[in-house]
Parts: sequence; C-alpha cells; structure tokens
Amino acid sequence: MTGETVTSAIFGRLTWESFPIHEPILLVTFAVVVLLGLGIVGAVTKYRLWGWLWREWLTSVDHKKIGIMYIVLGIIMLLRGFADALMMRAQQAMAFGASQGYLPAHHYDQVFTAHGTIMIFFVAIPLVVGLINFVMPLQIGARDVAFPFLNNLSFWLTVAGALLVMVSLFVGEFSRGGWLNYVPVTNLQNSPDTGPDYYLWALQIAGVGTTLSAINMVTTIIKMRAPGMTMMKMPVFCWTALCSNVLAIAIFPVLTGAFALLMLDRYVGTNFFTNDLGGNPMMYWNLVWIWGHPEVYVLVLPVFGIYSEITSTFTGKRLFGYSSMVYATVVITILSYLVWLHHFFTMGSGASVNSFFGIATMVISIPTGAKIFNWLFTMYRGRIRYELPMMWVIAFMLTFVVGGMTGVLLAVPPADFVLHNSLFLVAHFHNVIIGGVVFGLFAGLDYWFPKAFGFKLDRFWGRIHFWGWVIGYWVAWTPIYVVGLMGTTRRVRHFDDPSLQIWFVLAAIGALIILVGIAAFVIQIAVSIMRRDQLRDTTGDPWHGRTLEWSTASPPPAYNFAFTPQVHALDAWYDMKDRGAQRPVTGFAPIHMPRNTGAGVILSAMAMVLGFAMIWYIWWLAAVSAVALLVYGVAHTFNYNRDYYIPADEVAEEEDARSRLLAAGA
Amino acid sequence: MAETQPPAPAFYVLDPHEHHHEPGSGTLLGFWIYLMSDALIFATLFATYGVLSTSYAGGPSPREIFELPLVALNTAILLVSSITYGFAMIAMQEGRLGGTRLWLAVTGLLGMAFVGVELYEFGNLIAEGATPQRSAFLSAFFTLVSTHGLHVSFGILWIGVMLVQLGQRGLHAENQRRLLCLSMFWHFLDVVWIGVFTFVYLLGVLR
Amino acid sequence: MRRDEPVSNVRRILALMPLLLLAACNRAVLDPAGDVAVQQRDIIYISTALMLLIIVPVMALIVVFAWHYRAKNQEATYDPDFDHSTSLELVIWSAPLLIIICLGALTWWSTHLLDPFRPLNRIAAGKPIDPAVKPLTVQVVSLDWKWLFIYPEQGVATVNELALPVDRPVRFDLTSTNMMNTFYAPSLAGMIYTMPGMRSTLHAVLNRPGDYEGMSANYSGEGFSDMRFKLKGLDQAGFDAWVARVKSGPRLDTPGFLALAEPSEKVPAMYYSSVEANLFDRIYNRCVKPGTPCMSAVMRHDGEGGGHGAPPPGQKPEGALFKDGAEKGTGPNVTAPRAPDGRAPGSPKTDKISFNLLAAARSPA
Amino acid sequence: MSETAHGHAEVPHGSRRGYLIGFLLSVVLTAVPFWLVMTGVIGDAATVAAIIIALAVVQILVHTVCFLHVNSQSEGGWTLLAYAFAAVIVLIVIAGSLWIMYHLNTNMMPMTSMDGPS
Repeated sequence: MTGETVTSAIFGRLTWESFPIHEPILLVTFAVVVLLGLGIVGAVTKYRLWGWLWREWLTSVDHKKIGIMYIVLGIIMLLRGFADALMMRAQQAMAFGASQGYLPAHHYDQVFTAHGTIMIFFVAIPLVVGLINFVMPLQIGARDVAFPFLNNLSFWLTVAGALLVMVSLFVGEFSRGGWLNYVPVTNLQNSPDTGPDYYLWALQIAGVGTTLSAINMVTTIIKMRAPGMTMMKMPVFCWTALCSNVLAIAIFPVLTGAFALLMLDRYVGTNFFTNDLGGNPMMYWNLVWIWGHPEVYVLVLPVFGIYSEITSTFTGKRLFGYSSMVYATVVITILSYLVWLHHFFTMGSGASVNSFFGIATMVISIPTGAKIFNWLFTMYRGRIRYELPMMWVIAFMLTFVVGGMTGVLLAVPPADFVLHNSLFLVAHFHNVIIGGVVFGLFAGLDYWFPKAFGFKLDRFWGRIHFWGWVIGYWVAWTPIYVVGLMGTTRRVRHFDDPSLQIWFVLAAIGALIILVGIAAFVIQIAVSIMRRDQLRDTTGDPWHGRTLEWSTASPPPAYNFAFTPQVHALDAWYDMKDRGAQRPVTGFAPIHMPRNTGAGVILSAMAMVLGFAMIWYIWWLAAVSAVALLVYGVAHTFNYNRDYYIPADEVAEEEDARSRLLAAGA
Repeated sequence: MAETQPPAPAFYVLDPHEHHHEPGSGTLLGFWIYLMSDALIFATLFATYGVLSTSYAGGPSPREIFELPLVALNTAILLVSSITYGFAMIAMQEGRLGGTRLWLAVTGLLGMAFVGVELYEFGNLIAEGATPQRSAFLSAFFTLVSTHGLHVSFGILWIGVMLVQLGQRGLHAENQRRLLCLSMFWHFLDVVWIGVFTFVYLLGVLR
Repeated sequence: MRRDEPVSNVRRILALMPLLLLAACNRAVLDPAGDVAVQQRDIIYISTALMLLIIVPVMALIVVFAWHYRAKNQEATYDPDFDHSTSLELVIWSAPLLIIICLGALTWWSTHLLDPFRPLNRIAAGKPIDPAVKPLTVQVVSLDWKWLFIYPEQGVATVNELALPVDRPVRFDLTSTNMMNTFYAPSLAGMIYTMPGMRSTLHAVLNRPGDYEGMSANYSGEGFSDMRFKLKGLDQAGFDAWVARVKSGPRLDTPGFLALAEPSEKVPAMYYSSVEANLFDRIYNRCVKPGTPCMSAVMRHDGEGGGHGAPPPGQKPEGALFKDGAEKGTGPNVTAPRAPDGRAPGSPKTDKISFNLLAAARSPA
Repeated sequence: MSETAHGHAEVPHGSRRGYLIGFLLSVVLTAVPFWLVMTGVIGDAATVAAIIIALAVVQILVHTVCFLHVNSQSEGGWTLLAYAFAAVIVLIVIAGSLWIMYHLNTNMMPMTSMDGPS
C-alpha cells in the first residue's frame, strides 16, 4: 500500500501499463523512430556536428535559419500526419458490413484526432510561419525581425508542443475528441485518460509560441521596413503576412483561454463545460470556433500572398490590382472574425442568428473572388513561364474555386442542415486546405528554395511531386464529395452499407497517389542536394524576381543587406534593375546584429517537462519545472549582452566574394 | 517609362547612421501588441463569465457573497498604485534614480496589498462553501478575478526584478524601456479591473 | 483463384462508374423522402446553379489565359505594365457581389422558412397542412451509444427504430444524456444537435413509405460509428400495426432507463410497451436518478436569487489535483486490452488490440 | 516611416499634471458607481446598470488617454490603430458569444422552453 503511494507520488499515473506494448503498429513505429533517431544521433556524433548544430542552428536567432527550421519541422510532421491519413483511408476502405477493418475505435479515434491536430498546428502553421520568417524580413529590406530571441523561443515552443504530441504515440494515448478536442467527449468523466491532457498541453505550449511569433512579425513589418517602403509599396506577401499575423494575435488568445478553462475543468474540477452544475459545453464550441474559423484565414492569407508574388514574377508583369488586393486582404481579415457560428448552425441558435452568420460568411467570398480575378488578369497579357511554382498556381486556381463554391454552399444554413458533419464538409475543407494552403506552400518552397540554399530544386522530381498531389487530390476527394452527398457522415469507423465501399477504395487509391507525390518531394530534395552544382544559381535572382529578397546573395549573408535598400516603388527590385541601380561594393561599415542564445531551447525544454509532468500527474516535477521556468526566465532578463557587431572587414570579404561570383556569371 | 523618370535616385542607404534601427526600437510597440492579445484572453474570460453568470446551480448568488466595501477598498488601492507608478515614470523622465525606485517600491507594496485583500476575499468565500467547483458562476468568477490577480502578482515580481536591475545599472536605456513596458502593463491591469468591478461586482450585486 | 481477376475487377469497376454516379444521385440527400429535406435539396441546387454562373466562366478563363499567354506563344500580346483597369475592377467586385446579394436573399428567406423550430406549413409542395391533424410528437434521446424514441401519444418507446406515419407532420423534441450527438435522418430532414440539459426541436414530415437510415452525425466517442437507427415510413394502418407490435415489449421505468443509459454499442432495436410518466422531461432536466434536483427547479431557484445549497452529490468526478493516488489510474481507457468482464455491455467481440488485419482479411469484405 | 525612426515622439510619456487629472477623474468615475450601487439611491436597477456601464466606458477611456498615453501620434498612430482593432475584436468576442449563447438558451433551456410554445 505504502509502496504504491510512493510510486504514485514519484511517477504520478505513469505505470508500465502506459506503454503500448500490446499495440503492434505502435511497437513497429516506435522501433523505426528509435532506430532513425539513433542513426541521426550516431551520424551527428560521428561527424562531430553537435557543436556546429548547437551554435549555428539550435541557438540561432537568425530569422532565415529559424524559418528553415520551422519548415523542416513542418515537413517531418507532414509525414506523420499523412501516415495517419493513410491509416484512416485504409480503415474506411476495408470496414464494411461484417468486416470491422483493422483499427478498433479507441485507436481509430486517436488517429483522426491526431491527423487533424498535427496537420493544422504542426504542419500548416510551421510551414506558413517558416516561410514568413524566412521571406518577409528580406522583402522589407530588414536585417532581422524585431525580436530575434523571441523568434527563437517561439520556434522551440512549437517544437516542444510537437514533441509532446509525438510522445503520446508511445507513452499513454492521444486525445480521442476530434481535432478541436470537443467536450463533452473530453470532459474528465468521459475521458479520464491522458489523451485530452496531451492535446491541451501540446497545443497550449505551441500556441504561446505562435502568438509570440505573430506579435514579433507584426512589429517587424510595422517598424523595420526599409526607408521609402510605405505601406502601399510593400510586397503583397508582406501585406498578407501582416494581416495573417494580426489575425493570429486576435484569435490565439481565445483558444488559449478556452483550453485553459478546459484544463481547469479537468485539473481543478470547475464547471465551465460540464453537463451539470451550470456548465455549458456549447460555450467551448463557441470559443474554439471563434479561433477556428479565422485560423483558416491565418493559414490561407499568406499563401494568397505567395501566389501573388509567383504570378507576378512568372508572368513578367506587375500584379493586377495591387490596391484592390490589399483592400481585399484587409476586408477578409476583419470579416473572418464575424462568421464562426457557421460551424454550428445545427446547434439551434435560431433563424436570425443563423442567417446573419451565413450571409457574413458569403460576403467573404467577394474579396476572395476579387483575388482570383486579380491573379487571372495578372496572367492576361503576360508571358507565363511554366516553372514549378507557376504550375502550382494554375492547379491552385482551378482547385480552389471549387472549394470556394462548396464553402459558400455550406454557408447557406438550410443546405448546411443536410451537409454539416458529412463527408461533403470534410471534402470541402480538404479542398480548401490542400488546394489552397498546401499547394501554395509547395509553390513557395519551390520558389524560395534557391534563395535559401543557392540552388534550384530538381524539375523532374518536382513535376512528379506536382502531379502526384494534383491528381491524387482529385482522385481522393471527389469520391468523398459524392459519398457526402449520399448522406455519409464523418469520423465513422465502420459502415453498414457495402455499396459505398467502392468510393472509399477510390479515395484510398487517391491517397496512395498523393503518397507518390510526397515520396517524390523527398526524393526531389535529395536529388537536388546531390545535383546542387548543376542546379546552382550564382545571381541570387534565378526567376527574374521583383521584390527585394532577390537583390541579395543566395543564400543571403547573416546580415541580409550590406547596405539597407532605399525603396522608391512597388516591386522595388524590379524598379532597381529597371533603373540600373548599382550595388555598392565599397565603404562597408560594421553591422549591428543580435547574438545567438540557448535560452529559447532551455525554456522550451522546461515547458515541455512541465507539460509532461502535468499530463501524468507528477506534481513534484510539475512544480519544479514551473519554478525553474520562472527563475530561468527572470535570470535571462539580467543578460544585457545580447548583440554584437559584424566587423567591416568580414562584411567586405563576403560582399567581394559575391562581386566575383556575379562577375563570373555575367 | 524610364525616360519620364527623373535621374536615378539613391537605391541604397550608404550612411550607416542615416537609417539605423535602434536595437529594441520595436519593443514598446511589440509589448503594446502583446497587451492587446492579453486583452483578448480577458475578453474570453469576460464572455464566459457573461454566459455563465446566472448559472448558480442552486448555489450562492453574487448578491449573497460579494462584499462591496472590500471591493471598493481594493479598487482604491489599485487606483492609487497607478498614480504612484505615474510618479515613478515622471521621476525616471527627470533622471532621478532614487525617486524612481522609491515610487516603484510603493507601487509594489500597494500591489501586494491588493493581492492580499483578494486572497482574503477568496479565503472567506471558500470557507463559506462558495468554491470554484460549486457552480459554473463561481468557476467563471474565480477564474476571471484570479487571472487578473495573477497578472498583478506577475507585475509585482516584475517590479521586484526592476528594483534590482535599477540598483545594478541605474537608468540605463534598456532599463528605461523595460520600465515603460511595465508601466503599460500596470495601467492595462487597471483598465481590466474597471471591467471586473463594473461587470462582475457592481452588476452582480444589482442583479 | 483466377489470375485475371484483378483486371476484370478493374474493368467491372470502370464499367460501373457511370452507374455509380447515377446511384449517387438516388441517395438520401439528393433524393429525399421528406418535404423538408426536399426543400433543402432544392436550396443546394439553386445555390450551386447561382454560383456556377461565375465559377464556370472563371475556370474557363483560367485555362484560356494560362494557355494563350504561355511564354512560347510569341504572338500573344505582352504588356508588362498592365496592372490597373477601373472598369475591370468594377466587374471584379460587382459580379460576385450581385450573386452574393441573390444568395443572401435566398439564405435569409430559406433559413427562416426551414428553421427546425418552426412548425410546418405544408406537407408537400401544393399540399397545405390540415389544421385538424395534430403533429405527431416524438421525443428523441441520444444515449451512449444508441437512440431512444418515446411516443407520448401512443405511450410506447423504442430503441434504434423510428417509425413515422407518412404525410403526418412530426415534431421531434430532442435531448441527450451525456454526449453531444446529432440527430440525422438524411431522407427526412436536416440534422439537429442533441445536447445534455437542452431540448432542441425539429419539425419534419415523411412523404414516402419505405425503409431509411438515420444516425448520429456528431462524433460522440467509442461507440459512435454504430449509433444508427432504422427509419420506417409507414401508412396509417402500417403504423398502427407497428405500434401494436411495440406494445408487446416490457415497460420502460426509471431503473430500466438508468440501465439503458449505461454505455453500450451496436444495440439492436428494442420495444417498450409503456413509458414512465414525464421520463423525457426528467431526462433533459437531468434528474432521472432519484434524489437529483431537476434543472428547471434549480434554475427557478437561481432566478429568484439563488441561495446556499449543497451541491447534488456525485454528479461529476473531482479535479485531477484533488485525487488520491489510488484514483489516479489512466481511467477505463488504458492502452492494455480490457479484460473480458471489463468490456462495456453490448460491445462487439473485437479485441482492443489494433492491427487485427488477419481477422479483417478473414471476414468476407 | 522614416519620420518615426527618430525623435522622442515615440516614447509615451506623461506629465505630473496629466497623471493627476487622470487620477482625479478616475476617482470620481469609480466612486459614483460604487455609491450608486451601495446606497441604492436610484431604485431602478436597469437605470443604475446603464449609468455604471457608461461610467466604466468613460473611465476606460480616461485611463487609456491619461495613463496609457494612447494618442494618434505615438508610434505613428499604430498604437491607436492596434487599440481600436483590439477594442472591436473584444466587443465581437463578448457580444457575439452572449448573443449566440443567449439564443441557444432561450431556444432550449428547460426554464424558458416551458413558457414557450409547445
């Protein structure tokens, strides 16, 4: 008895039973992850790279490196999230009539929850934030973001959240409450397990990171623009990044609040979202959807910016309707905050409330439509070069308008009454998120990769990647639209009606085609690295770009610009090329830069330990890590030594090397 | 197009002093934006309180448990602390280190008094059985008010840290910036408290 | 096993494709049997048509421009500074605006007309309601994980089987015991959430006899996938016969209901000849268990200013921070396989172990 | 933006006079609602509620101007813009939630639905 008490005081509810030794899938996954991990650790040790990794990357406050790390995180988590998708597709293609498929409910429910959570929070957000991080400061002619250390901390907090989600695979279990962790399923009495706790702590930690990052980006855009770059001379991508981050600042606190209240319910026994004692589960839905709907725009707005930059570059034209593009973005930002109820029309708020939110939702399609027209008329009288990024733009435009149409359809309450929670809805948001966000992110990666690494991505594998995704998307999701119209609902593990099976088999085939696309993407990167000498770009401007990031070297030096550019027009770099601006090659001065720090890694590690301890009710560890977090955080403020100067010689050396490269290429 | 333009102007800022971003020139704005996001956390809590404020679940109602004299005392303490912080800022602008530290310390003490009174109130409520677990109304009440209280406590900790840092380095530019941020934080908590005493306490007792 | 079987399978699938698409149009949402669902289907058609007015030209233009202005086509006009045109901007903003105005009007009108709380004004197109016919009331309770239907007029109740007389308006009152579910019979009408402590309402009518399906459309935990019910459309005589058949079952009283409310999966249809008085009211007032105060009474008390009362005992677990070591277990959902006697009543015989691919492959797919 | 890169216009600072005016105003604006509620001079609760809400709004503005020094000049107007935006969003969150949840409750809560049509 006392032994048990001591064990539970030390380990909380963590016992041997918490490890899924009964789950073959998880055991195999675990073995693979451990082997891969050991392999990476072994390789880093063998080549003595730990010091380099720590100094150059993990502790880096350079926005470019942090951006790249965000993107690496996003790609790794994409593989995990996609594995979940394949498991679901396989289960739904198998489980008809007498066959139960291969996943029992408690596992299947975790899979769809993890899929949604990972894809939004740990794939889409890191990829979007990563691209903004890398590109935006370059585009506004800045040397770093406003708060370089905060940037590093935001990234590592996101990693800490992602790691907690991954740990839940092997220790305990993940939430089974759907991607927004719905109550009452996740109330304490219905889910006393670790699932919702993993979810809440992972997202709470990552969410703080996202909020801080958004504050950082907004401040950067407002304060750090190059002289002459008024708001209306700012590249469209920066405008969309600004609006997206403003929106993130406006919504993430609400999510943090909602999650905190659910945590209180689970840990302290309060009655916010309980069924009894006055609690109101619908309030949770209300709050998470106040976050949830604008979140779509947080993801898609920067991607609209990416499409704008690419369209303008590869048509060799100025963007059609720049100012209407800006107004459309601002209008979407504000309107997206007024529509959240359309996610629960069928709850019973009544006709007036429903029609208000329905019509508000439709109104968003007007500025969005204007954007589509603007891209269309940018192509008009252009000279379109079909490089990889431009191919994604065309695929996006054709795919996204369909998603937009089904979205407006779902905004009509009577239609939503039959389509809500159906697979039609699932097909709609995958249409928007894959056809909008994911295509755009890949376009962005293809577009800015040469800027980050100095060589282009391989075109052959890039095309396989492209066609795998585009064909795969349509094969996988058209059948889901169809079964949705047949009244099939979402999150179902097993179907009675065998006549539906064919559609799910088709969808599974589509998922396999997407798998080919993903494999081609990984191969594309590997092949490009191996063939980097052939793919090398020495000019820094491989696509004949129009914005400032193309004016500096590829990869850009740590300080981005030896001399801050002076902006006179929209498409500043195009204007500079057009008017024969000469890059100064003498007179370099020392450059003031922020210093790297390990504080971000350490603080995030402490936050992760705190989360883990709270999930497993290891109160002593939670207390220790919370205190450590506070003490270390305060101690960090006593470090006033946060910056240094890059000597003028070093700058001169780097810039001379670039001059030689440019001369050799000319 | 090129012909109609005047001769090419400068495309690069050659003088490094001409356009130099002070390190942390965005700090104040960034902190302000952080406060706006914090305001939204409070908005969430206010909205939750608004929705649940009549769900007593058969338990005590605001009229029975709120003691307005105590709230009035606490409001007075917080108001005075905001003017003392103002004096600290004026001392800082005038470059008086001693005055800054003195007024900061006074502000910190007032903050402690505020938190003390709040803890006393909570202790009484819990002793009466009006615990956060009793009803949704009480859950929302405790969460909203104690979130504000936690912010004040954090502000007190920050004041303590600033007193030490002022002692070490004086009115260093970095320290001045931090004091300005803390000033915004402290006055922001006042603004939130106006919402708390109006919507929670006064309207609660009126109901 | 014949070697060419996969090929012929593929061929068969390809040959079936057009048929399948046709079949898709003949299913539930697009071919409903109830007037409300028919009107909702029509709204889908009208809105889609309205939007296609702009979507189709846009998609065509995308393809045309993408092809015509490709870099290789040197004959196409190239105008790198063309970036503004007031008249085009006007079209860009006003064309979608006009469509949204039409759609918005349609939305306002149809949302109010098809509001689930609003009593019906017609049985079908051109068939106004007969004021003499009182709507049939059905009380719906979603339990974990099955549906309970109470017919106060007939005094009977069923589980997972809902029978409705054709062409008679029905008023559903819906609530839930624990989870949030969505009552969804695609052939009948749109869906509506069922929530604990809340009573939602849905008005509908079934116009065509036949056997249909209904389900929970909102994920509610472990047994959610099989939370389905049969919807039978019967003529008046058939309905009366069905009621008589239901009368053969046992009585549904408080202990019986509490036992039924325990979580169970894949529950077959059950009949109850009679139902304890006010059972539905007590369910949504959350006071079925003897000794628990009813929400309506509590709220009336609250409305009068509240007062110190002890909380009803044992309604929910304490927060994790206050639990003792012994209570801290990972709950009923530990990852280890559940012991056979620990299985939820009525749950299928599948093991908790994942990856029972062998079992899946053995069963006829 | 170069105009905001220099100068002291950025730093929000107040004068002793500004702080004192703000303090006096907020003392009055706090005392009046407490006095109204604690003494109950006005019998009608709705009137009192309206008055104290109005006073709270005024007091929030006083604090914003006198203590937080928000004006159209600081940070080139961005502080004011952020403040206005946040105010709008805070309003949407609170009013929207209350509106939605109020309708849900009137439609479906036990108390009210009993009085409603059945």
